[in-house]
Amino acid sequence: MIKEKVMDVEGLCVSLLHRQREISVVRDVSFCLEEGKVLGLIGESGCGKSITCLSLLGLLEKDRWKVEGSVRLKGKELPYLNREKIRRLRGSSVAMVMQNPISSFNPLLTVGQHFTETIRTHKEVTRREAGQIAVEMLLKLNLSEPEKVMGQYPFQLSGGMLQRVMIAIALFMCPHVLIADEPTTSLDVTVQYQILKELAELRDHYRTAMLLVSHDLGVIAQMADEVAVMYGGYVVEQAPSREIFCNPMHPYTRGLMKSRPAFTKDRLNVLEGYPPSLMKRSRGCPFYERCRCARKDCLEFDMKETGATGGHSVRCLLYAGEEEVKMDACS
Amino acid sequence: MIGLGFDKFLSRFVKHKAAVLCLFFVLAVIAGGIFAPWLAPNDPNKIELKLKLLGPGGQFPLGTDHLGRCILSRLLYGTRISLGSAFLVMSFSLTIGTAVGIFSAYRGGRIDNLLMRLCDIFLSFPSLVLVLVIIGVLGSGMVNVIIGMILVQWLWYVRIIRSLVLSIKERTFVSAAKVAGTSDMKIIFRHILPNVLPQLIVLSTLDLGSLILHFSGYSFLGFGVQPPTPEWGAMIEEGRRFIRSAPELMFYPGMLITLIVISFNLIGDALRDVLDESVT
Amino acid sequence: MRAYIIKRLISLVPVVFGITILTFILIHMVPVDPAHAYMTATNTPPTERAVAAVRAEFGLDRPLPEQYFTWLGKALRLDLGKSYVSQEPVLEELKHSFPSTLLLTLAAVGWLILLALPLGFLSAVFKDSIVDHLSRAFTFVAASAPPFWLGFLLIELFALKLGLLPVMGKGSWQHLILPSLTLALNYAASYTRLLRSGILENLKQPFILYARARGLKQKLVIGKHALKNALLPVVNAFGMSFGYMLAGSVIVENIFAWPGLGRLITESIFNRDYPMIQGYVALMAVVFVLSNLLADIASAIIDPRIRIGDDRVGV
Amino acid sequence: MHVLEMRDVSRKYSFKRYFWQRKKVIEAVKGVTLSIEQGTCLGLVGESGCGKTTLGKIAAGIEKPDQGEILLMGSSMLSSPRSQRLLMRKELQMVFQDCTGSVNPRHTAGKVIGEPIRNFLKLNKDEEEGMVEKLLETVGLNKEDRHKYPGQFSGGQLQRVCIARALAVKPMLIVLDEPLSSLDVSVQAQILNLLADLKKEYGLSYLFISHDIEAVYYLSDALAVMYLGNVVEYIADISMFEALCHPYAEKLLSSVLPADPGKIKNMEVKNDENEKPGTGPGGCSYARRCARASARCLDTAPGLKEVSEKHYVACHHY
Repeated sequence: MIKEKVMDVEGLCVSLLHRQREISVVRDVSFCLEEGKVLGLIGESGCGKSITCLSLLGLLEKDRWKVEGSVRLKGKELPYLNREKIRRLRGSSVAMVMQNPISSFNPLLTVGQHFTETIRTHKEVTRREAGQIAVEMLLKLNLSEPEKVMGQYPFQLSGGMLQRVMIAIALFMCPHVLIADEPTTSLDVTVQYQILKELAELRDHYRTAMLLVSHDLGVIAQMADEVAVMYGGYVVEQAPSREIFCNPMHPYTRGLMKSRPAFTKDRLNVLEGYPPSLMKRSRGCPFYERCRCARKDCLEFDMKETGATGGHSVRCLLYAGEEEVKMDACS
Repeated sequence: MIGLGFDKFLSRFVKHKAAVLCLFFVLAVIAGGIFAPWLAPNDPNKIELKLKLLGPGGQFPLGTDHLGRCILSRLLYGTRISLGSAFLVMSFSLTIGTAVGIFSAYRGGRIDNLLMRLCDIFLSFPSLVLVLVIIGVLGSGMVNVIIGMILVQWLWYVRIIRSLVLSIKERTFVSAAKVAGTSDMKIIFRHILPNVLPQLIVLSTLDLGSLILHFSGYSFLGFGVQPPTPEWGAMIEEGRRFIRSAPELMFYPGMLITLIVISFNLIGDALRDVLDESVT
Repeated sequence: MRAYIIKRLISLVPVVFGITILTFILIHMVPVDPAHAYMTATNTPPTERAVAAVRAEFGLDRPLPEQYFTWLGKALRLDLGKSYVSQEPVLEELKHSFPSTLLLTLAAVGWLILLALPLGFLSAVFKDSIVDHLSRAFTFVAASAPPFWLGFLLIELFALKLGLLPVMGKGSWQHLILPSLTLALNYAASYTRLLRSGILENLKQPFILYARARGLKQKLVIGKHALKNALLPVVNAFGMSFGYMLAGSVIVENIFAWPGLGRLITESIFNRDYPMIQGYVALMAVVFVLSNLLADIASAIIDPRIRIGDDRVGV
Repeated sequence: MHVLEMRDVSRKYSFKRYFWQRKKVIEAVKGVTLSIEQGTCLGLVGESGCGKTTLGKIAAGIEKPDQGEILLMGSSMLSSPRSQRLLMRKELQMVFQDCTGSVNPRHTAGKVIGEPIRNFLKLNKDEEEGMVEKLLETVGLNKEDRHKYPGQFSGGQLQRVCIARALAVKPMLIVLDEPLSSLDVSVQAQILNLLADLKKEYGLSYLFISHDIEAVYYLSDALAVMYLGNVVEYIADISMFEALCHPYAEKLLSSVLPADPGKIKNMEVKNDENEKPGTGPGGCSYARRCARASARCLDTAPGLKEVSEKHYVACHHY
């Protein structure tokens, strides 16, 4: 049976209004999140992945950001212009888990207060009932003594513990979509695996669609069913997880896969140059300076999708032409 | 040394229109004070009872006070004392405070602790009372007020500079300099001072405003300047009895103080924005 | 919490002693001999014999530390000696005029809360709107104008021109309005700025973004999360400002002829009335230390990290 | 010949945020003995709070240990006379974690790199300039970058400036304290390659501190695993990597997620949290999280024992 499309993003463009200049940060991004499936979003700093998450939740202030394109949740267009309507959806239909749990909690309030105030915003319940809901939810994250944790302040808990509370807060309303912006980056390696495991189990249980953002290929390989690679604001390549890891097409994806020292001693095949900064947006393909098989007309390339064979789409001139693609030229 | 060319500093400062306006105003007042003997139409202390409480115009551009003295000339000469004393107090306290603050913060240990206890005692105590006590002990008069204010103010600078230095001392490039073999003294002058200076400039500009207010407060109470020397705070005090008949006697000095202090605050805020940007 | 308060009290005792010792030394550093000051105050002829008699009576001939400890011993038993000028015990004089200064300062605190909290909050919430520009103009003028000059302006406007309020002196509550407003204006300006920049700074923090991501109402995000964090520096600064306001009343009392400590201390300074100065300073030190303690307790209530201390130590 | 030897080094932090709170004592480093061979790289792996950064600072001579001895080329860093200590300072340089913070924002790149040169080598102005330009090129930047301010560099470029500064006086040992963790994946690979080339070219020795095992494996010749202040396992030759047997080292290894959807991990995980540093009881610090913890583990702390040639483990089970 075909998976029902939960969230459908078409042609999302976000630009920063900075000193009368419009700097485009996210450019023509389209993807869809299916129920019970995880879309992994890979990208380095300045590629616009966090801004994409914030724009989906409507958290970008109107006077500093311009957001275009259509985002449909269960077929209905998300009312980004109506502040009150979109606020009510946040936390209930579309939930988010942040990157650094320690700085995402208000140091002056207890963890329990954070949880109950969210519950009472979305549900008409008394304070005591909200407390019970919170404790049940925390038990699902197999936290040993939820009551004790609820009474503690954020600075008394470790990063891993706080991240579990964040997941509980995100999932207690059984949201359609869960957006996780680098959930385990600030945690230790040993804790990372536990958090990902619990996140996967709970997500399965609640059938939520998930957008997982990360710069760590290992995390994406472990969790994602579908993968999208972002660079310079564009989704340069998108394919099912197994497909993209076995035969990456875009030169950037290939370079990224090789630049990870996975227990080898031989010299790394390195991507020269640095990720483009947000402020300097050049014409044509943003990967032009760093790409080994860049050609003159790459600068005029309007970044349309080129080779789209069987769910594996890529935006690169290499695959626009008919002639056979010389793989080794840029590996 | 500040890591920002002077021209870049100017080009950014000009963007703050209000601050530039205030800067010219402050410079004009300072110039008025310095060149008072040439600029002032009359002798500020010459008493002409016949000409008392004249309106503005003619020989007395701003009119005369209750003793027939020209208000404008008194305001110009008053600049020397009011502004001069504020600058004096600020510069003394700044230099002593910076020297002591930097070394005690950088050295740390017992001296630093002792100094902090001293700061706690002095600063947790209203400076106004302490200055009053010092004036009470040494007797009123401008010099004693200045001494009193310096005694209190330098500790305020020590505490501020100490916290600034501590925040920079923790930063990695100070340990990097140690690894690179730089001696403590060189670290202080080459790494810590240039990074402390911008905030220091902002703080001392804002502090000037409050010093002027304090100083005029003391002379209003009659502790600072003894009549007949012209001083803004004292002029307000003298004008208070004629509030009904000649309100402008009080109005001019009060307004001048307010404008000067507003200017210093605006310039301070603008400096803060400009100097912060320089690092990013 | 109790243990915290007791320890905090113990830590403040040395500060009070420090201040009183400091004043004692300052007074005795004076070129003028206290005996002469007494003589001039009570305008008795300063003959050789009379001076010696006075010195003996006040125990001025004994070494300085001993004098301090005798003063301290008596002070602890609330006997602050006699004022040179009025021959009344210093304590009575203080007891007589301290309540009205305290009343004035508390009224000023009332003004402070009435002006600074709403103005600071609104100018932060409606940033760069009319409210913001107006409040910024008000804060600039109020922070920069000399308090005594403002006092006269207020008298001119409200008392003389509109005749709404009495010009000076102490009487019914109307008498209290103008002096307390004058005393509070300067502080209201700086607290408005402090609260405004506090809220704006906190609105940039990640926990505000997370609060919004959880779908909390804007009212809750700013009113509870941002405001509570922004109040911390305000409460801390208030501990110091209360003492400064108490001292600042000297000027305001002078303008409005308000019978408080201010006038008492100015006269005693002119007449070099040392026991009175020493008593005044001791009283101010105690009040100052108490207001600091209250501010610390309030910030400990707001901020659990002060109360409980950082368990998770980042190595 | 050992470049650097650390014998039974330990360091405590007594921490009191407000004077009325109980004094907390954190034992950051507990009795660590390690040595680095000439021209080799010792990898130091561990999670946050295990004391590896503190050990790095002690090795680089920025912090003094409470106990223990540090020998650079055989002579003690702490007790030798001042003049000799200055010479030793030259032989020991460091690259820090947050590259933007470890460079004075108000100095140009040229001045930053030139600082150690001015302190140790007496060169005149243009000799120094020439050297700085050569250094910039060896780390992959161009000569004109000399006049740029740190604000004009990207993260990767700044880290190259820091490496050039560390390299300037040709030290015997460079302590690398998490040089990669604030950089992007592609830039990390470039820096790893650069460090490997410099090691071969100048015969440098490194103390490479990181939480990323794969990067440590790539660059190091020997490996030490740290947990809560002490070294739990040490292998003198990185090729014996598979032989890592300490329970914590195994857990660390198994937590690394391979970039291959084929090898998705499905491990049974006990919900345990890494305790707060310095709170462990007398026994083995890993006892409370260890699946194989026995009574003996809980009361006596195991010392580092030689399990096989060039392989030491601190665990009662071996």
